[in-house]
Amino acid sequence: NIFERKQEAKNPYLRVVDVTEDTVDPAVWGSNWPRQHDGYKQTVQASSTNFGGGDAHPAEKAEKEPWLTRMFAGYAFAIDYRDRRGHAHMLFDQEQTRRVTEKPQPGACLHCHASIIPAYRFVGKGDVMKGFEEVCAMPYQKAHELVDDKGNKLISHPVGCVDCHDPKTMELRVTRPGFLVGIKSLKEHQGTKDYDVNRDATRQEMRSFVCGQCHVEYYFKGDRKTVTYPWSNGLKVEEIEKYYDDMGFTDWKHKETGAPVLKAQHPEFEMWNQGIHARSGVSCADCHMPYKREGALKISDHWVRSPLLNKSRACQQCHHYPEEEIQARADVIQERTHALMRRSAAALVDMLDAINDARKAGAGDEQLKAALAFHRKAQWRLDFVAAENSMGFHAPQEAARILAEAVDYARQGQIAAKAAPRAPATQPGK
Amino acid sequence: NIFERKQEAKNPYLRVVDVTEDTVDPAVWGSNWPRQHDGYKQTVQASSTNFGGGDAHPAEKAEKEPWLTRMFAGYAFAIDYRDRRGHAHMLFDQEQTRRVTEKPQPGACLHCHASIIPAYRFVGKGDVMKGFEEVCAMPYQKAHELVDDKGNKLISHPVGCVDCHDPKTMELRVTRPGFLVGIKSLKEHQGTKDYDVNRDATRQEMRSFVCGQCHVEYYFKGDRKTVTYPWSNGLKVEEIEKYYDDMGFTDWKHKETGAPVLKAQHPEFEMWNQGIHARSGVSCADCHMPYKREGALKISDHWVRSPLLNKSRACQQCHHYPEEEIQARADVIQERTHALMRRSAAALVDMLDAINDARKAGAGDEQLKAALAFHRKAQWRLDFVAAENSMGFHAPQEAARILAEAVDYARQGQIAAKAAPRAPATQPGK
Amino acid sequence: MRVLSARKLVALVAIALGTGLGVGLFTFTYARGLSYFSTDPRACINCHIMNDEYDSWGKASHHAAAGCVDCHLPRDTIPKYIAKAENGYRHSRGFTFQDFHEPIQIKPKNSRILQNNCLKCHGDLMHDIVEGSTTDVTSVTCVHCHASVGHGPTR
Ligand code: HEC
Ligand code: HEC
Ligand code: HEC
Ligand code: HEC
Ligand code: HEC
Ligand code: HEC
Ligand code: HEC
Ligand code: HEC
Ligand code: HEC
Ligand code: HEC
Ligand code: HEC
Ligand code: HEC
Ligand code: HEC
Ligand code: HEC
Ligand SMILES: [Ca+2]
Ligand SMILES: [Ca+2]
Repeated sequence: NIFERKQEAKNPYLRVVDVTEDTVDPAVWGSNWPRQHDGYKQTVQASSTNFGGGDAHPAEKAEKEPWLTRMFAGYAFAIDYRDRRGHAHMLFDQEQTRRVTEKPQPGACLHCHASIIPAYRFVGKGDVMKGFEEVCAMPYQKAHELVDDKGNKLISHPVGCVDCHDPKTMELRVTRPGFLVGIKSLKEHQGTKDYDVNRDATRQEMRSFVCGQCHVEYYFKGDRKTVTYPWSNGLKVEEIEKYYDDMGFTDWKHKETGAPVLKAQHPEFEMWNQGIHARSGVSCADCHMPYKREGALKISDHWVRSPLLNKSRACQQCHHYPEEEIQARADVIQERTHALMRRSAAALVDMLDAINDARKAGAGDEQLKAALAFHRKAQWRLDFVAAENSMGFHAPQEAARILAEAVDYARQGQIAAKAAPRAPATQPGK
Repeated sequence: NIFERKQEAKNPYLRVVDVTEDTVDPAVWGSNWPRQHDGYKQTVQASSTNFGGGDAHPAEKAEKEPWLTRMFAGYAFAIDYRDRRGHAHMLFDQEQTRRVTEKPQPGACLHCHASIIPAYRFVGKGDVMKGFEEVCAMPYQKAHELVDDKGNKLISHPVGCVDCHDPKTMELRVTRPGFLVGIKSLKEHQGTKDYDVNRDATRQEMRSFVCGQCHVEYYFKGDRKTVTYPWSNGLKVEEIEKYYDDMGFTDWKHKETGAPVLKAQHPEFEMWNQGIHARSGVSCADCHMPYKREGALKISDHWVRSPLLNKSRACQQCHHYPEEEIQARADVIQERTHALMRRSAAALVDMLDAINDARKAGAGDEQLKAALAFHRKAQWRLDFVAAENSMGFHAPQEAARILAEAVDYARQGQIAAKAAPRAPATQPGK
Repeated sequence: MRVLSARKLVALVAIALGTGLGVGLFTFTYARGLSYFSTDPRACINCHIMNDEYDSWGKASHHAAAGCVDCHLPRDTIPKYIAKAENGYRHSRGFTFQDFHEPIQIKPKNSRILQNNCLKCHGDLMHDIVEGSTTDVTSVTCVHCHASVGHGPTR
C-alpha cells in the first residue's frame, strides 16, 4: 500500500491516446486522465441539499415557490422551470424542457449546454466567432442537428474536457465566445484595453473564469440572437440594469401588468464577484472542484456539485471548524436570504394585484407608467437573487441588499398603482 | 495529563499600591499597571473614521442624517443626540447632554456612564443589587451627587479598571447588575438554569461580556426605572420586539403620528452576536483592545477605539491583507449598510407623511390602527441598525436583513395610511 | 544505524509497542517511523502526506526559528517520547489504512502541546496576557490570532 503510494507520486501525466480540439467525447480523454473522468461521470448522480438542486427528477421550482408563476406570467419560464442538476444532464434537460419543446428557441441556447466549439468552427469554416454567430441565429432544432462533412452529428455531448482544457497542455482556457467578448467589455469598462482572457488571466482567475463561461446572466442580442453578457457597465445588479435600460431592452411584456420586464438567469459569476470569497481570491473550483487526494496524487474533484455535499474538502481546507458548524453557517446565510426572498415575493404579488385592480378600474398604460417602471425594477432584483443558485451564499450581504431594494420598489409600485387615476379619459377637467 | 503544566495560582503582578473594590480612580491602579493606564488615558483623544465617532466636539447625528429628527419627534433624542466618543468622556457627555439638562432623567442613566458599583454598595448597605435598584429610581442629579459617610462624592469617574477587573486577581469580571440579570435570562431561555456569568463564562467570552455590560439595548423597567436588558426571548431584533410587545411596553408616543414607539440604543452586543466573528469566537477585545507589544511585554491596548484606526493590530493578525484592502472590505460593508439605512429612512419619512395626511383628512387612531402598528415595527428596525455603532460591520447580512424589513413595514404603513378611511364619523352607511 | 543510547532505546520500545498494535514493523521502518527520533523537519516528510505542512512551514515565519518538533512535540523528555509513541502509532496507522480525516486536523491534545511550545519560547513576552491560564479550555490560545505562524495563512 505504501509502496504503491510512493510510486503514484511519480508520474501523473502518461498519455495513452491523442486528444485534439475536436475530441468532444470525454471518454476519450478519460483514457489519459481516468481519475478526472471518473469524477466527471459522477455528475449524473442525483444529489440535493436544503437549497441546492440535483434530484433525479428535478422539481418544478414553482412547487416550492408558487409566486414564480405569477412573476413569469406570459413567459416560457412560467411553463417549465426546474431545479438544476449535474453537468451530465445539461443537454438532455435542455432538449426536454417544455420551454424548448413548446416554444421556438434559437441555436443560441446551445452555447452553454453542449460541447459546441467544433460545431462553431465547422459552420464558420474555421472562424469560431463567425460560426458562433450563425449557429445562434439558427432555430434550435436545426442547430442541434448540424452534421459535419462526413455526416457525423456535431453536437452530441454536454460540457466536456475540451471546453475547459487545452488538449495540448491541459491548461485551463476559456472557449465560449459569450465570455470572451463579455469579459473584454468588462475589463474595458474597468480601464484595461484589449483584454484577452486566455492570455492575460492568472491561473487562479481561470479557476473561476471557466465556470463564468456559463454561470452568468445573458440575453440574446438582436434578431440574430447572439448570446451576450451585459457587463460593459460592471457586474452589479444595477449596473446590468442600466445596460438594459440604456438600450431599451426587454425580455417580454408581463402578461398581467403589461410591464416591459427582464429575465435574470443564473448570475452566479456576478454574485460571487460581490462576495468576500471572490475578494479573497477563492475561486469557483476551490469550492466546487476541491482537491482530493487519490493515493499520492492530489487531483481536482471533477464531480462538480454542491460543496455542502463535500464540506471536508470544499470548506475545511480553509475553515477549521467541524462539518456541522460549517453547515450551520451556510444555513444561517441561506435561511436569511430565503426569508427575504419570500418577503420580496409577497411585495411583488401585492404590487401585481394592485396594478391589476387599477387596470380593472380603467387605468391605462399612461396612468400606470410609474407603477410599471417600479414593476420592472422590483422584478429584476427579485429574480436576480432567485435565479442565482446559491441562495445568497456567494455574497450574503449583497443578496440581502438586492432583496431590500426589490421590496422597496415593489411596495412603491403598489402605492403608485393605487394612486393611479382611474378611467382617466372620462374624467373632466384633467 | 502529565505533560500539561500545572497551573500556578500565584499572583503574577508586582504591585506598588493596593487596589480594592472601592478604588474607582484609574490613576491609582495605574501605579501598578502603568502601561494599561497609559492606554486608558488615550481615550480622551479625538479620533474619527468614515462612520466611527470620536471627534473632539461630537456632531449632532441629525446633521448628517436629518430624518432622525422626524423619527424621534416628541422624544428627548430629537433635542440632542450626538456621535459617541472615547470612554474618558462618558460621564461628562452625559452630564452635558440636553437630554439630561432639559429633561428629567433617572439615576438609572448612570449605570453605564460611571464607575458606580461602590455607590450601589453604599446605598444598598452592602447589597449591590438593592442599591442598584434604589439608585436607578432616584432623580439623575440626586444620584449623581451621592456622598459616602465621609462626605466624599461616590460618583466621579467614568468606567474604570474596577468595572472590568477583579482587584485581587485582575481577572475579568462583570459588575453591572443589568448584564448579570440580562445574561441569566438569556441563558435560561437557551436552556441553562442559574447561569452565573462570573462563574460560568470562559475567558474568551469574558473578553466580550465586559463590553456587553453597556453596549446593549436597554429600557427602564417600571416606575422604579430599573435598567433592564430585554433578552429573555433571545437577542435578535424580532425577539426583543416580541419581549416589548408582550409586555405592552412603549418608550414614547410619536409626536407626528401618535404611534407607541420604541427606542433602540447601541445594540452592539446583540448585533455582534448575529455575525460571523462572534460565531468564530472573535471577541470585542480582539478587535477593540488588540494586543500590542511594549518592549519586553505584550499587553492589551486599553485605548478602546475604532479598530479601523489600528488595523495592523486589530485585523491583520487574522487577515493577512494590506491595510488598504482591509479598509476597503469594511467600506464595502458599511457603505452597503448606509445606503440601505437611507433607503429605509426615506420609506419611513414617506410613511410619516402619509399618516399625517390621513390625520389631516380626518382619520383617527381607530382608522390608523394598522398604519401605526407598521410605524412601530418599521421604526424599531431602522433605529436598531442606526443606533448600532458599527454601521453594519458587526453583522453585515443581518443588518441588511433588518433594514429590508424596515423598508417593507414602512411602505406597508404608508399604504395602510393612504387606505385609511377619512373622516369616518361623518361617512354614511360605512 | 548508530548505536542507540539507552534513552533512545527506551523510547524505541515505547514506540514499537504503540506501533506494533495492528500495524506491524514493516510500515514503521519502511515509512521511516524512526524519523520520530529526529529533530530534522525533513524526517517528517518521509510521509508525503506531510508534504504540504513541510512546504508551508518553509514559507512561514518560523522556519528559521523552529522546526516541526519544536512546535509539535513536548519539550520534556518523557512526555516527548510518550507523545512520539502515540503520534507515531497513529500516523503510521493512518498512513497505512488511509482512513484519517482529510484535511488533516490537529487533535485537541496536540493543540495543547502546541500552545505550551509557543509559551516555551515566548513566555516572557506573554507574561501579562496569559497569566492564570495557559492551556486550560478557557484560555486564549495563541493560534486564535496567530494561526499562520507555522504554516502561513490557511485562508
Ligand atoms: C466559498 C465557496 C464557494 C465559491 C468560491 C463558489 N461557490 Fe458556488 N456554492 C457554494 C455553496 C456553499 C453553495 C450552496 C450549495 C447548496 O445550497 O447546496 C453554492 C451553490 C452554487 C450553485 C448551485 C449548486 C446546486 O447544487 O444547486 C452553483 C451552480 C454554483 N454555486 C456555481 C458557482 C460558480 C460558477 C462560482 C464562481 C463564479 C461559485 N459557485 C463560487 C460555495 C461556493
Ligand atoms: C458549458 C457550460 C457550463 C460550464 C463551462 C460550467 N457549467 Fe455548471 N452547469 C451548466 C448547466 C447547463 C447546468 C445545469 C444542468 C442541468 O440542470 O441539466 C450546470 C449545473 C451546475 C451545478 C449544479 C449541479 C447539481 O448537482 O445540482 C453546479 C454546482 C455547477 N454547474 C457548477 C459549475 C462550476 C463550478 C463550473 C466550473 C468549474 C461550471 N459549473 C462550469 C453549465 C456549465
Ligand atoms: C449563458 C449560458 C446559458 C445559456 C445561453 C442558456 N443556458 Fe440554460 N442553463 C445554464 C446554466 C448555467 C444552468 C444551470 C443553472 C440554473 O439552472 O439556473 C442552466 C439550466 C438550464 C435548464 C435546467 C433548469 C431549468 O431552467 O429548468 C434548462 C432546461 C435550460 N437551462 C434551458 C435553456 C434554454 C432553453 C436556453 C435558451 C433559451 C438556455 N438554457 C440558454 C446556462 C445557459
Ligand atoms: C467545467 C470545466 C472543466 C471540465 C469540463 C473539465 N475540467 Fe479538468 N479541470 C478543471 C479545473 C478548474 C481544473 C483545475 C486546474 C488548475 O487548478 O489549474 C482542472 C484540472 C484538470 C487536470 C489537472 C489535474 C487536476 O486534477 O487538478 C486534469 C488532468 C483534468 N482537469 C482533466 C480533465 C478531463 C479528463 C476532463 C473531462 C473528463 C476534464 N478535465 C473536464 C475544469 C474542468
Ligand atoms: C480557499 C479558501 C476558502 C474556501 C475553500 C472556503 N472559504 Fe469561506 N472564507 C475564506 C475567506 C478568505 C473568507 C473571508 C474572511 C477572511 O478574510 O478570513 C471566508 C469567509 C467565509 C464566511 C464568512 C463570510 C460570509 O460570507 O458570511 C463563511 C460563512 C464561509 N467563508 C463559509 C465557507 C463555506 C461553507 C465554504 C465551503 C463551501 C467555504 N467557506 C470555503 C476562504 C475560504
Ligand atoms: C472583528 C472585529 C470586531 C469585533 C469582534 C467587534 N467589533 Fe466593534 N467595530 C469593529 C469595526 C470595524 C467597527 C467600525 C469602526 C468604524 O466605523 O470606524 C466597529 C465599531 C464599533 C463601535 C463604534 C466605534 C466608533 O469609533 O464609533 C463600538 C462602540 C463597538 N464597535 C463595540 C463593540 C462591542 C461592544 C463588541 C463586542 C460585543 C464589538 N464591537 C465587537 C470591529 C469589531
Ligand atoms: C460602563 C459602561 C461601558 C463599558 C463597560 C464599556 N463601554 Fe464602551 N462606551 C461606553 C460609553 C458610555 C461610550 C460613549 C462615551 C461618550 O460618547 O462620551 C462608549 C464608547 C465606546 C467606543 C467609541 C470610542 C470612540 O472613540 O468613538 C468604543 C469603540 C467602545 N466604547 C468599545 C467598548 C469595548 C470594546 C468595551 C469592552 C472592552 C467597552 N466599550 C466597555 C460605555 C461602556
Ligand atoms: C445600558 C447602558 C447605558 C445606559 C443605561 C445609558 N447609556 Fe448612554 N451610552 C451608552 C453607550 C454604550 C454609549 C456609546 C454608544 C452610543 O453613543 O450609541 C452611550 C452614549 C451616550 C451619550 C453620547 C452620545 C449621545 O447619545 O449623544 C450620551 C449623551 C448618553 N449616552 C446619555 C445617556 C443618558 C441621558 C442615559 C439615561 C437616559 C443613558 N445614557 C443611559 C450606554 C448607556
Ligand atoms: C472596559 C473594560 C476594561 C477596563 C475599563 C479596563 N480593562 Fe484591563 N483588560 C480588559 C480586557 C478585556 C483585558 C484582556 C483580558 C484577558 O484577555 O483575559 C484586560 C487586561 C488587563 C490586564 C492584563 C494584561 C493585559 O494587558 O492583557 C491588566 C494588567 C489590565 N487590564 C489593567 C487595567 C487597568 C490598570 C485598568 C484601568 C486603567 C484597566 N485594565 C481597565 C478590559 C478592561
Ligand atoms: C481573532 C481573529 C480575527 C480578528 C481579530 C478579525 N477577524 Fe475578521 N474574520 C475572522 C474570522 C474567523 C472570520 C470568518 C471567516 C472564517 O471563518 O474564516 C472573519 C471574517 C471577516 C470578514 C468576512 C465576513 C463578513 O462579515 O463579511 C470580514 C470583512 C472581516 N473578517 C474583516 C475584519 C476586520 C476589518 C477586522 C478588524 C477590525 C477583523 N476582521 C478582525 C477572524 C478575525
Ligand atoms: C512555529 C510553530 C510550528 C512549526 C515550526 C511547525 N508547525 Fe505544524 N502547526 C503549527 C500550527 C500553529 C498549526 C495549526 C494548529 C491549529 O490550527 O490549531 C499546525 C498544524 C500542523 C498540522 C495539522 C494540520 C492543520 O492544519 O491543523 C500538521 C500535519 C503539521 N502542523 C505538521 C508540521 C510539520 C510536518 C512541520 C515541520 C515541517 C511543522 N508542522 C512545523 C505550528 C507549527
Ligand atoms: C508515518 C508517516 C508520517 C510521518 C513520518 C509523520 N506524519 Fe504526521 N501525520 C501522518 C498522518 C497519516 C496523519 C493524519 C493522522 C490523523 O489525522 O489521525 C498525520 C497527522 C499529523 C498532525 C495532525 C494530527 C494530530 O495528530 O494532531 C501533526 C501535527 C503531524 N502529523 C505532525 C508530524 C510531525 C511533527 C512529524 C515529524 C516529527 C510527522 N508528523 C511525521 C503521517 C506521518
Ligand atoms: C523554538 C522556539 C519557538 C517556538 C516553539 C515558537 N516560536 Fe514564535 N518566534 C520564535 C523566534 C526566535 C521568533 C523571531 C524573533 C522574535 O521576533 O522574537 C518568533 C517570532 C514569532 C512571532 C512574530 C513574527 C510573526 O510570525 O508574526 C509570533 C507572532 C510568534 N513567534 C508566535 C508564535 C506562536 C503562536 C507559536 C506557537 C504556535 C510560536 N511562536 C512558537 C521562536 C519560537
Ligand atoms: C487576541 C489576539 C492574540 C492572541 C490570542 C495572541 N496574540 Fe500574539 N499578537 C497579537 C497582536 C495584535 C500582535 C501585534 C502586536 C504589535 O504589533 O504591537 C501580537 C504579537 C505577537 C508577537 C510578536 C511581538 C513582536 O512584535 O515581536 C509574538 C511573539 C506573539 N504575539 C506571540 C503570541 C503567543 C505565544 C500567544 C499565546 C500565548 C499569543 N501571541 C496570543 C494578537 C494576539
Ligand atoms: Ca437575462
Ligand atoms: Ca431601548
